[in-house]
Amino acid sequence: MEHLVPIGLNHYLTISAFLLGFGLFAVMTRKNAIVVLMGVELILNAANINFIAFSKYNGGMGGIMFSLFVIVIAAAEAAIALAIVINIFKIFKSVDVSSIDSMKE
Amino acid sequence: MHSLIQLSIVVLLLPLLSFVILIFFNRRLPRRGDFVGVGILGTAFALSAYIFWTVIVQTYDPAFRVAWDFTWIDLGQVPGIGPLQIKMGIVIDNLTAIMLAMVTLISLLVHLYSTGYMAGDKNYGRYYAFLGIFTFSMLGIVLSDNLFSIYIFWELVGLSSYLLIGFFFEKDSAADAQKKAFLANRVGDIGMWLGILILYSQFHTFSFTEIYANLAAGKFAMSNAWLTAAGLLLFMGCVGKSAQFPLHIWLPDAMEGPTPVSALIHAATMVAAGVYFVARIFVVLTPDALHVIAFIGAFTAFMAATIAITQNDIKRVLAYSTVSQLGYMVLGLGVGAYSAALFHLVTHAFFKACLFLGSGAIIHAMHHEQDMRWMGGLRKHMPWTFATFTLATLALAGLPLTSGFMSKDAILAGAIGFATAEGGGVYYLIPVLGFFSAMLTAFYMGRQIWLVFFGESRTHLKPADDHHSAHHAHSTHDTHNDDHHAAHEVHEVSWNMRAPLVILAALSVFFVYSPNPLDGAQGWFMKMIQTPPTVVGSYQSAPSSEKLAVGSQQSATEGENSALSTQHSALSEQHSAPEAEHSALSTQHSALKESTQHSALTNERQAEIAHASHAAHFPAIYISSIMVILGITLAGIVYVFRIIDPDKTAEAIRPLYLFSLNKWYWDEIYDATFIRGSMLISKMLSWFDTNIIDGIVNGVALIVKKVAFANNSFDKYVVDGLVNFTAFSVNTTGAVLRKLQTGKVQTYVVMLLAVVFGYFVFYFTRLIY
Amino acid sequence: MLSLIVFLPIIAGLIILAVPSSQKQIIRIVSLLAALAQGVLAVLIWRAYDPSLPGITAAPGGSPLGSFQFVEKVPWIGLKLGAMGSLNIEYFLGVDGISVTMIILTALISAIGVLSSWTIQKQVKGYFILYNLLASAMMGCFVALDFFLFYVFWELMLLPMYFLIGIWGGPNREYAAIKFFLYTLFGSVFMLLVMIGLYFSVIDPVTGNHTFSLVAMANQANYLQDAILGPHNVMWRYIAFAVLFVGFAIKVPMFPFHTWLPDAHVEAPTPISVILAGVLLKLGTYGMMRINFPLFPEVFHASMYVIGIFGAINIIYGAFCALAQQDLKKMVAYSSISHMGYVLLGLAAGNSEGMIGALYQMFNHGTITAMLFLLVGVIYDRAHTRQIDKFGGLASYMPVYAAIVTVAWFASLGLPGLSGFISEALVFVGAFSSITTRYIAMVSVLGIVFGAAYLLWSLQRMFLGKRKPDAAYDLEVGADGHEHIHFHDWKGKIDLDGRELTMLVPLVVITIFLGIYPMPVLGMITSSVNKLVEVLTPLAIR
Amino acid sequence: MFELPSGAEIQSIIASLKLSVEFFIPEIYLSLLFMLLIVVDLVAKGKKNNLLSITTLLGLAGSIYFIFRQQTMPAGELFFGMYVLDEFAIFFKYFFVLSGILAVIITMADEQFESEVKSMGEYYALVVAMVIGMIMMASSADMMMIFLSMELVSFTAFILTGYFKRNPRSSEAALKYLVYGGVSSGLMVYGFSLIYGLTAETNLINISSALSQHGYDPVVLILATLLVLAGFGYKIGAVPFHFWAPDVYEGAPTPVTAYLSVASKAAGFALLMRFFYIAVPHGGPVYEDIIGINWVSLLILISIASMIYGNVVALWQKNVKRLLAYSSIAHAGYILLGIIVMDAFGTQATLLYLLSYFLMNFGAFYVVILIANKTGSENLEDYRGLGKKMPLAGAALTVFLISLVGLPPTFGFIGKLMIFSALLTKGSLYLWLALIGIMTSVISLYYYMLIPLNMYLRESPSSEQKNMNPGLLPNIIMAALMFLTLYFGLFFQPLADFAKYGSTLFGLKLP
Repeated sequence: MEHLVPIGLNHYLTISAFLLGFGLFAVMTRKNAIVVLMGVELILNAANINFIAFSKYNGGMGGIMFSLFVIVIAAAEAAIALAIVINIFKIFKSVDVSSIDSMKE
Repeated sequence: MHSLIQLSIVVLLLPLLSFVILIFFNRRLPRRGDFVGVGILGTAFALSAYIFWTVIVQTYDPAFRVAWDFTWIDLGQVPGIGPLQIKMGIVIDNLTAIMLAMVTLISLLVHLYSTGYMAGDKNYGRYYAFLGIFTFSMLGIVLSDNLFSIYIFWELVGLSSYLLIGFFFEKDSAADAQKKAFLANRVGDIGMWLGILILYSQFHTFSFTEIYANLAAGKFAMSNAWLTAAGLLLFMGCVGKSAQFPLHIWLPDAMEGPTPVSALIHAATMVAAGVYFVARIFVVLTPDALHVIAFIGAFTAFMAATIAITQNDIKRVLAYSTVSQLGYMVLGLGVGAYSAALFHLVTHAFFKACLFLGSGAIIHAMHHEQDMRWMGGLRKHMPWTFATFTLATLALAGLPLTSGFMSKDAILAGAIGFATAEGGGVYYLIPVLGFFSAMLTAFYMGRQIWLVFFGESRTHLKPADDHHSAHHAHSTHDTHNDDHHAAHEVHEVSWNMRAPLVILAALSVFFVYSPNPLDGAQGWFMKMIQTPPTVVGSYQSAPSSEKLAVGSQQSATEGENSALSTQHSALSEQHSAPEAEHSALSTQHSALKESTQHSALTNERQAEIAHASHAAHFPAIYISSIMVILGITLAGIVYVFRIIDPDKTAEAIRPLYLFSLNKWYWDEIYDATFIRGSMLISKMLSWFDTNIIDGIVNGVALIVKKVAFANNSFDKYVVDGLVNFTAFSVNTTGAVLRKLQTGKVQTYVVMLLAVVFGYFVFYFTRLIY
Repeated sequence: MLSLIVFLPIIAGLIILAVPSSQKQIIRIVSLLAALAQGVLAVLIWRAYDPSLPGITAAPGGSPLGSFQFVEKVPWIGLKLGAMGSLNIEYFLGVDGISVTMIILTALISAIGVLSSWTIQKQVKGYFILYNLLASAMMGCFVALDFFLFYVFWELMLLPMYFLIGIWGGPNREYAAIKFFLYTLFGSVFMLLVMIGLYFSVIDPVTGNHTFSLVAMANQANYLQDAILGPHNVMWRYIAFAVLFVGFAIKVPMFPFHTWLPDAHVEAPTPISVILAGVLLKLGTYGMMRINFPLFPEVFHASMYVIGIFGAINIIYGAFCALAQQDLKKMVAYSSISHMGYVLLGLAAGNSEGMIGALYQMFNHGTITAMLFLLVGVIYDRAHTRQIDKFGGLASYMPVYAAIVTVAWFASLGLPGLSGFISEALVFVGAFSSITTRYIAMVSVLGIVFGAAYLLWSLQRMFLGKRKPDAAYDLEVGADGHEHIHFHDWKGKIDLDGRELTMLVPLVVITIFLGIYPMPVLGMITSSVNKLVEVLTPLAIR
Repeated sequence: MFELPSGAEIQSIIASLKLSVEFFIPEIYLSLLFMLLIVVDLVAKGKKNNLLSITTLLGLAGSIYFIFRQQTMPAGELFFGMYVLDEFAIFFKYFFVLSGILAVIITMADEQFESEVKSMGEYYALVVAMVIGMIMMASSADMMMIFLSMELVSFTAFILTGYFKRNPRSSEAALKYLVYGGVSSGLMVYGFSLIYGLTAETNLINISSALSQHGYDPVVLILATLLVLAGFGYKIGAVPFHFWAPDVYEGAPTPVTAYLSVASKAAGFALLMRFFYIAVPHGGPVYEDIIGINWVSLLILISIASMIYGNVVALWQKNVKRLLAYSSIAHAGYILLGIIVMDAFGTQATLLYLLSYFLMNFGAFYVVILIANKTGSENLEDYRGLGKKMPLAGAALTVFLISLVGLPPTFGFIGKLMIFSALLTKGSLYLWLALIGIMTSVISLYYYMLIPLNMYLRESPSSEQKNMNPGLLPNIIMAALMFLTLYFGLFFQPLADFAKYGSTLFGLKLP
């Protein structure tokens, strides 16, 4: 197995960068509110990966702690978000984010 | 304070009192209070007569002069100048005394005359009030000892003339005339005002004596051109008031006023004030200025005479003759015939007042018929008027044994002398014009006499509608003679209108002024009024004499520092303590005498002119007499014996005839240039104001209105000038920016990222490079 | 004393606040009483004022208050600002020759304004509250000696004016009101920056702190050498001067910032026009004399020529525009643009004659223009039109009115014997005596002629001649056989009634008296203006 | 891989926790209040009586006492540098509690709630929660705390915005707020992670020292800081992070709008100052310019953009709430001007401006609510002729708007005066900024005056004479707010001193 490159910090960072990109992409392009919110979750998780990776390579527990809190927050956010989206669906009979633009300019 | 001063102050204030009383209470007083006016003027005349007596008859001294002044405005300790005051004051010398008596006398006579002429007018009381304020302001001019107060009273006579010309303000012609008169005078006044400013800016004083003393001492810092300019600008005031070319246009129209007013203001006194003022400032006039003045006077005399020939309105003829005679006076001053000019001023005042009042009597008798073509044969009906009118006419024409003869000849002699002294050439134009105008004067006055008094009455010849309209015209403002409209018989006027005529006619005879009917110079007047030594000798403008002048000036200044200092201390002390005035006056005189030493040049010139004019005395007499007789006979030939038919002649020389009849088209020219011009400019500017300034870009305002679809309608208003432009740009930027707010949350996110990324790239590049 | 005269109207306003809005008469009387009390105080100040003390600035050795009178100086705000030392604001009132005349003028005009507001029927309560607020603010501007305080009063004027024009104005009032507001605010906000800059550049010689005191600012010795507006910082000083000047020039109003004035006047109700022309315009030139020039003397000296040219433009441009107007009120508005030009010219002269003339012209223009606008209001009340061509021959039917109009008109065209003449004459004397503005003065003299032209022309068209066929009134032959005039839906007296006379006669008397004997006013201002001129003249020339 | 802490360490940890708790009383108190409110709600069965609101008021008022006791305590860090107690924090604690109280008051005045929702249930609890969150935002010294507190505020804000469940605008606002907030906070966290990667620290001060001691990769730091700024910018609603603001402000219940536009904006500024003064300093005598980037230029850009954009776009608004939303964006720009100065005076000016903004903005929204109660509309046209019908409201609103413009003698003028003074103390360096501020405030005059213009200069189309009197209590409150706005406009000494007191962070005085 010596030909395998050991996984280093940069790999983690690359992955998190990709996650961030995917997240933003989802937020920007998806019509479905649920998917948009998933995109947000992806962004948070990208941050999590960073934290954990950094705390592994730079030492210190701070990163891990941070990531735990981020996970919790993400959960809470998801809850609130779903409540709101459901309410939206009740009123607009759709969860198409791009169609909800009664207030503008 | 000298007793004469006190008296003169009383004289000055009495007419003002009459004005105040009459303007407020005339409706409460019996007869609208005309007796108040007459009584007060009587008193004023009595007092000024006394002043005249003391000054002229008792102290028979050409250099007589008393002055008094007080601080009117105190400007405190002015940085760079020190204590600075504006003083008001009174000066009495021979000229003042004579003018005082003349003005009050004529004013009194006019007051008296008006009791008959204006009786029953609905604004009778106001009329007397206006006469009062006029007399007040006129006396103010006469008594002033400084330029500032003269300017003040100058404007005030302008006002009173405005009020009196427009006395029948319901007539549009009168309203136009009064406006025209005031504006024309204003134009002259700003010139005069600038002249005053030039002198003030040098010496920070308005007082004649101080200015002259400083000038004599060569303290005038600006270039000599400025001094000439100052003289000419001051003369502009005279051009306006005395109706000299080019501002003569207002005087004929001023005849819209009541005839007695024309006699008082527009013949005898106010218009003469211009000449009086030039006499007062005579000593600051440089030779160049004097030349200009002489030419203007000569031209005015000639032009007005030519116009007078063809006028049909009896008052207009007299008006133009007034302009012409004023031209004579100005000419006289210009050529340096100082005393002659003033002499003519006085004599002219009397006989011209007589003429106007006479014409007033005629008009009154003819029920406000003013057109000479429809008169004639009045000799039989109104003998008194005829006699006095004729006498005055002779004086105006300048026949021997009359006052006008002496004064006019003195002027003409001066003109000849001037021409010779200046070395002939173009300068001979002045006497020539003078003599020619003398002939024209004789001609048009003869014409007037013949047309009005001789022959048969031509009332019936008048076209009916014209006739009627005439009646209508005055029936609007003179309700008083509606009763005897029907009766058309002409009768002599009542005593209160006759007496003034007689008195004035009597004052047009030679012996009042001089024992010798052929030479006014032997009379008391020309002895009392003598040419003052100029103070601008050291400011010769002729380059040849420049160095010499400067040299003399320097020597003078070096030599006389002590004298000047004493003089100044004297001056200041005089201002601080009026009672010390006599010493101060003496010092001032000494100052003037000193000035004569180093302004020898110009005084030599004056002497030369005087000598030459003395030599030219008898030639002048002969020529003018011939001219006058020529004129009268010509008039006789044309209008009595009908050897030449005037109408045919007019046809023969139609262009000339029209040119004269239409007053050389001056009104038309001015109307086309100045009046229309300024109206045009004002229209343009106000358009500019509303459309350009007030909305720097009109198009912008338009666009904004278009852009402001979402805005409420009031938005388009907030569009104005600079604000306008801002509003526009702001609005449009707003219109663009608000589009960013699409309402779609995802675009928000996109923009957020775009911004972050863009800024990142920006810094990234900055870091790399 | 000064605080009282400043805050009396506001107190009156608070009282009115308590009065139920149905009690119109009480409201009017309350504000009238306040105005009269203000007048009494003004007279007391005038009597007690010592004309020998110059004021303007503090003498180097002398008291920090300078020779100001009725001084009230109370520390107001004192903040610690970390490294920046402290922010000290004082409640600092005082009077010198420049302000005392303006105080009298303000009291007079606001009293007359109240009288002239008597006919206002719409929302009387609100009207008088705003009116009193305005009166207080104006008075405050004239007595404030602390820049901050001055600025507060200055801005305080805008809002009441906005509403007074906007609510009680003519048909086009919204436009005029917001135009006035934006223009003047635009001018004053930049003043704020200059004010702050000055604060950080000036040191109070006594306390050693920064200060807003205009007295300290007027003394160049108190400036920090290289502060933002210190003497070394020439460029910024020029910019600051320009900014201040524009701010004040908009109030004056100076060409080309004048376009708000005609609109504001045409739309505003008569009393507000009176206040606007009588007092507010003076604030601009007062600000120049109090703040703009003495704080930047060298810049002023460098820019006299420009100011003079603008003055000349105002004079002639205003006169020409007035000549073209059909609306009488607009004509008067342009005439006041023209007359304020004289003030600018006199200030530009930079010498005592000119400045005294300018200040005196401010006073006279206040009284005369107030008269003009009142007279315009009189005829507008009756005929509901101001078109000059809609009249004619009025002199026959309204003799008293015509007489007073004649006096006012001639006063406005500067006839000797009436106050306007002396001030204009002094202005010209000064402007001509100073080499800088000599030629400008020679041009400006034309203004005299055109001034006479438009005034006499309007006089003729409205009052002389006979009734025009399309006139705004009818003629009917009365019982006594004379013709009488009859305005549509006007029940009141045809000629001036008592109230109008009580407003006009005092002004006429003042105009005539001050035209004959100006010293009562001039005596108070000369020493101050001479001091000001001394301050303005650079040491090199001094 | 990490060895567990020994017993002794745990002992010491517990001891220091105990110690810290003493400095944590207000937060604890408010948390208890939060729970209490939920309980009360359960007890009251969501009946529409004022029990809840009164309780909230009293509770919040009570918290002031505890905050006041903290003023005497020494400034210092709690919970291992997670949390900090300093004058700056105390200032904002007062600020947020007071804004919470005002929010409750104007909620009580708003009649729209009665029509929109059955029960006020958790509303007040959420308000209190938001107060807690903002207080913690203002006093957190660690990126983790920052994130947590910010999310706490955001979530409560989401819910409050969407509180009118059946109202589409409200819900839409909630959704937009949610998505936008989620993304930007996510980006912020990502930025935090990068900073953590650079420094291996989460505490701001340690970050600062770490950055200055061992170097760093500027590119990464720039990216990180930009991402963080996205989070903060979203809170303060400054251009270009403002896009959520207009929609949310328009859609949310008016009291919530007022609350967000004042309180959460202020919280954002508190964070901004902490982060940019301490973590990534820009320079100045104490904090050397440790990185080659001038953060101030970044902030300057944002503030100019906010001033211009907010004021210019506000010109076009027909809806008063939306108009005020844009004006609040503009005001974010003005406040940033104060932060840019980055010295004691600048901070003091910023805090003072926040105070003035607090007063006048709440006042304005309060009047808007009262008018909406009567007219049922927030459109400009419907304000026509109101000046006569509701004199006091008209006068008060005019005063608040004038104060927002920044004209004397109002508090808003003092705020602007201080800000501009602070700018000018830097000589002519920031003069042009001040100029832009002045210009934009002239522009703002126009749209602010649109409201009095409609109220006074225009006649109302409908002449029906229904009673427009908002009632005694609201009138009193309105009058009080108006009076304060004017009073502090003339006598701002105490507040300015208070702002001065609050301008010290971490106990170390700014130059």
